[in-house]
Amino acid sequence: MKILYFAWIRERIGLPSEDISLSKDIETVQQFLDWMKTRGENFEYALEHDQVVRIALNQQHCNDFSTRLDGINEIAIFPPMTGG
Amino acid sequence: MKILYFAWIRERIGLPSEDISLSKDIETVQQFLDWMKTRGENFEYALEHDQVVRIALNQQHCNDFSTRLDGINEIAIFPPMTGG
Amino acid sequence: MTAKPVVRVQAQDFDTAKELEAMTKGQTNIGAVVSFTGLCRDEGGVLETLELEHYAGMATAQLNDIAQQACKRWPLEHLLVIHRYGKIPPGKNIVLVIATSSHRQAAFDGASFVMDFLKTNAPFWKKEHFKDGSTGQWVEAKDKDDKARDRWD
Amino acid sequence: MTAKPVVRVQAQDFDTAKELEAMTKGQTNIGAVVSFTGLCRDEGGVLETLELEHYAGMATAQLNDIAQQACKRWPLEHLLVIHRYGKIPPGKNIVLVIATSSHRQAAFDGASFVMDFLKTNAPFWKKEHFKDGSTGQWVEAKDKDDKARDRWD
Repeated sequence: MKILYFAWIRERIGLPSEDISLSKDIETVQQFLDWMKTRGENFEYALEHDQVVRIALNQQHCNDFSTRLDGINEIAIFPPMTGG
Repeated sequence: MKILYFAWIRERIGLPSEDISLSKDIETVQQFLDWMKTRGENFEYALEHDQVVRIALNQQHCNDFSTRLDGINEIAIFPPMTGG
Repeated sequence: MTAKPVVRVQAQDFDTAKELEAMTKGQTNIGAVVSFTGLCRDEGGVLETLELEHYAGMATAQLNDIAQQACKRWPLEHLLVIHRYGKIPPGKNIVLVIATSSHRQAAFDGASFVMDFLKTNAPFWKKEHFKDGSTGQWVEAKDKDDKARDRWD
Repeated sequence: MTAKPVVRVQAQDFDTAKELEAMTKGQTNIGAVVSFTGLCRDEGGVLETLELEHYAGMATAQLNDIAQQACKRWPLEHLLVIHRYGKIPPGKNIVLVIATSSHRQAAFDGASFVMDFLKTNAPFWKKEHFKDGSTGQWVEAKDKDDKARDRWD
């Protein structure tokens, strides 16, 4: 699984991206985020406020964190967007 | 009083403008229009449909035909505007 | 910030690109620029030219009035309104509105408001001359233009 | 008429005037052209540069998606969306939307819709770098941008 981080979430985690083999126990976006927060202080700090964490699966916005990860090979985590 | 006509009202009347001394009996816009319609077939034809006659007094739209003509020296008569 | 609007009523053509450039060049605190250009359509190829009659003194006064209302309602930095009169062939400019602001919605609303009021309140009348040489037809005012104006009440 | 939108995500600057000209030149059946240009503000003189981070693949896909939605909702002739990334100094362009249509309201609404969705849905993030050399601040998303988007539901 390719994981991408952007903006201050990227800065807090300290990495722009990772390639990770996810455990088969991680079936949904919520389970993925819960596991991410256990990976260290930087991850916990970056993801502490659920309401400002945005997720994209295969470059499509995902608003429902119960969505399953079947068929997904790219997950992006970022704060609310501020373009334009 | 300077009277100006525009668009198809001008064409129907056959004149772009006139200088007229109005009778003192003509005190309001409505009285002015009623008198205008008596001035001949061309005026009657031009002004036959009240709902499409627009009036400006001294270059300001007048939506209330009971408005008095005191202090007015320019009256314009035209159909609904179609600029832009 | 209350913009002092600029209004021009003219026979000659204008250049949207140049007007945009003049309005924004060297400025570093404009967040949003909205331009509206109204062009003469060929109506499927049958139109030879559009003739715009206008009531000269009142046209400028009305456009100034509309532009000033827009500047009171929204925080605009600049507001330009140009309206042409005379004979205009298909593909050529009729009207230009440019509004600049710190805020995108103010720029959109300011320009849109000016166009809606201009359509129903500015003393211009369009007559169509067709390629087959038939006598021009006066364009009829549309109810939807009144509605577009009234939504700002 | 369903326009095929054109979307560009690029580091280099664009020229609103040239893009407008390219879109309308030689056309004789466009009635209305609306352009929106978003520029970098100097925030009262304190801003050195605005840094725009983006999620490359998704940015293009999202802008295409938003532009296609606009083309489905309104009868647009053309729709162009350009969004820059990288470091942008005050007074320089960030984003451009141009919509053309036979109808003025469609052109206004199409461009405004694209901007509202782009603000909240396109994966770009702004970081401010100040002249005093202080570390950049990430710009916070605004509730009013969510509301601006939701009014189109």
